[in-house]
Amino acid sequence: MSQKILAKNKLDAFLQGLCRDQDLFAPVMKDGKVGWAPVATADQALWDFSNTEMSPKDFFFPQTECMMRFKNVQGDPQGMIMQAEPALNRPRVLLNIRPCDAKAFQVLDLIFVQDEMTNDLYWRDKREKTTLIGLACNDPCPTCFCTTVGSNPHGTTGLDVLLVDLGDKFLAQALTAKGEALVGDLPAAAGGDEAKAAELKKAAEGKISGGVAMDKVNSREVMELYDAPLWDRVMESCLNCGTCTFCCPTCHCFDIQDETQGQDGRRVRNWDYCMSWLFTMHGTGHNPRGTKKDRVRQRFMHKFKYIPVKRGGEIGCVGCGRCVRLCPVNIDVRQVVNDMNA
Amino acid sequence: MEAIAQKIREAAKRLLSEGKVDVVIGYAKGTVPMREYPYFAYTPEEAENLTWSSFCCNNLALYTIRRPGRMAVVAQGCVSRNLVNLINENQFKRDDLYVIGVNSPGMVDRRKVQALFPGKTITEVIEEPEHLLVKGQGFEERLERKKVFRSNCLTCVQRNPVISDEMIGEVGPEGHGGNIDKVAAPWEKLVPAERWTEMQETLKDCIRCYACRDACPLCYCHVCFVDEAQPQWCGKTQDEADVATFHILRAFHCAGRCTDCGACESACPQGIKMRRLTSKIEKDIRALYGYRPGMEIGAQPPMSLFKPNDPQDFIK
Amino acid sequence: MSENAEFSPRIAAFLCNWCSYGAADLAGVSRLQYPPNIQVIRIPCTGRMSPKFILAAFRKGVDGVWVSG
Amino acid sequence: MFARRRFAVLKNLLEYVGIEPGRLHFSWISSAEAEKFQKTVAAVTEDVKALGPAQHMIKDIRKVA
Repeated sequence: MSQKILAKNKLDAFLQGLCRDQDLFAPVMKDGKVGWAPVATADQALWDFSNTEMSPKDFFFPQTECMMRFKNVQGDPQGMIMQAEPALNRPRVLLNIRPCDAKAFQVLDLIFVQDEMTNDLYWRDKREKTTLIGLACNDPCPTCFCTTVGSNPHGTTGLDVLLVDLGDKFLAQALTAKGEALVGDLPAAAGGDEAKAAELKKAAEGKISGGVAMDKVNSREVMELYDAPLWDRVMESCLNCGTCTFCCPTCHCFDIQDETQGQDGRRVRNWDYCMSWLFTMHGTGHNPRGTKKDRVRQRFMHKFKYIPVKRGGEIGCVGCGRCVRLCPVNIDVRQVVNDMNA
Repeated sequence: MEAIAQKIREAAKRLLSEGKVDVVIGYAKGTVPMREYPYFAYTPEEAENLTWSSFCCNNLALYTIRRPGRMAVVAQGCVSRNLVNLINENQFKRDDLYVIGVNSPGMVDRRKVQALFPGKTITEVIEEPEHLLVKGQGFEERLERKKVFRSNCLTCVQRNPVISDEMIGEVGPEGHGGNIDKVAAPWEKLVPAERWTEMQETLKDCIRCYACRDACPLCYCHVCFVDEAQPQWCGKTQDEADVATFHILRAFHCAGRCTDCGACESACPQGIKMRRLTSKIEKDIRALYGYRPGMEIGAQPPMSLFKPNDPQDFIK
Repeated sequence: MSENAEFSPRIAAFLCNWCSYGAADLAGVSRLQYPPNIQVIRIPCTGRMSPKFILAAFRKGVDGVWVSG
Repeated sequence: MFARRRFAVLKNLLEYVGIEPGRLHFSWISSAEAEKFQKTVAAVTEDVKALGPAQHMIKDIRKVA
């Protein structure tokens, strides 16, 4: 696909083009935190930041999502009427998404859209109608470890366009047909620009200090890791709160509930988290993950063993480092995985 | 700081090698700056990892709950008050607990520090007696510790431990001069509609991860009301009514027990100021019943007590 | 006031079995008239009252809550 | 008696977060005080009526997010 140049003084025109018949979102600074918000001009968006505080997964998998509505009017000959939720009515563009977050969506695609039966139309609808314009990381932070889990600060997986900041301009790489349509009209890049981007990529990779080793995790049997003594120590300080799962771009567990109000009702899907005892509580009163240790182990085993085993080696972690930064008791996923690998 | 940390390590090593306790619960240095974490030392060697700094923000009293065996806990004022609370609530026996007391220097709010360097990454924070040396990618700055204290540390009234079997370092002054009654004051001046808007504004970022509840040493119910399904008191959605129900009831469940240790605010990944709710209750309990939680072993909790002359103007 | 003239509030009344519930009963047998806006929920004692009940009532859309011992 | 303490704190808290003072009422009526009951119902209804319909704490699931 083509390599183009997007000059920094042409950003507004570029963004105007994006907004024309789509909703445009980008990371912005709000109350001292970097979060996602609708933007219309280039100065509203951030172009130099580490990453958003929370992952952008809620664009495709909102924390609270209505799945359908129903009405049960007494004596109504039609009986209960169920109504599907309307699909997304306008396509969307996520601008300046980080490559790690974009890769996370591709991991989640493997889970939400598996085959004819496991085919989450809520997820798919939003995915199909969204274009991802990535912004390569030139300055990864100390908690980033993307390169060690198969991701990259300049990674292109899952993106439609990748922008690389070259100082006075961006190198825009179109990666899909959707991306080509957006940047096709921009001037072509010179050979020097591509070389500079490659240099920046190398420099960014070099800045990733910490990481995880996965070789032994991959070769060990599931039960060997499951029964490893390390979990007794990892779980000790864990609060069993939902912080790590809720900020994680690849955590995707949910709980579906029906809510009623008089004759009206809706089926709603909310984020849930494996750290909660309620998550696995059975109606019988039995809880297969009854102890804190079981629940803490689940999160790491799921990401680094179960998903790779079931999804052809794909790791359920993209190395964004959010859980490392936000965990109230500093359970560092890098340390845990390295202990699993020890 | 380092001198205190060294003494904590020595005390822990001694306790463990003499077999006086099975575990010493303290703080260890985190893998990211400004985030020390609860650490469990079972052997004298492990005690080497213990530390003490301006970022010991978790309340260690939490980890004594339903923990068998004899334990030593590193406790500053608020942690010791929560330990007293737990003893009064019959969660464990005083004899099973060894308190390694420390005067709290006042803990630092990492959000306040980060807010001074918007968009920048802090890589290291070095402790100095009255200052913090903050280093990051391409900058270095010295901050006055008191300017970046957690807000609950500013209004603290009990920096020394209430109970201690061994005091590390000197007994210091009790307060930092702030007044907790002023936390709720700005809201109290508003009319109801504005109060509601303000509260929604405070809670709008809540992601319902329950870190505030789980970090709190008061919240040890086997089943929390938010997890109850029949009836379901509080839905699981992001609807403002659900979020408000959770925060109001959580705060109320801490009435007469909250020691204002600030663990909830420190744990919150979104920086929500839930002390706006709990400080109001703390103030009311003090004004109405003259009670401060966790100050004395054997004290009757105010919510399981009554006096014939309790205020009742609100009752028709 | 005028725009609320037609407004008929719903009020959840939590009444203690031994006190106010008895009073309500007595008011009934004495043929005392009172506004029909209250929906009575009998509780064994005001000690049974929980803040959850009050919030649950508000969540269900009542306009007022009255707890009486 | 225990409830009195609880309600004192709860009423303060709910008013503090923005529930109007006239929405939440407490009273003490013995089973012999039918007249007080009648008067209190009237007073409570009057107060709530004056405030209009409740706006807060209601989860309206019909509303489209």
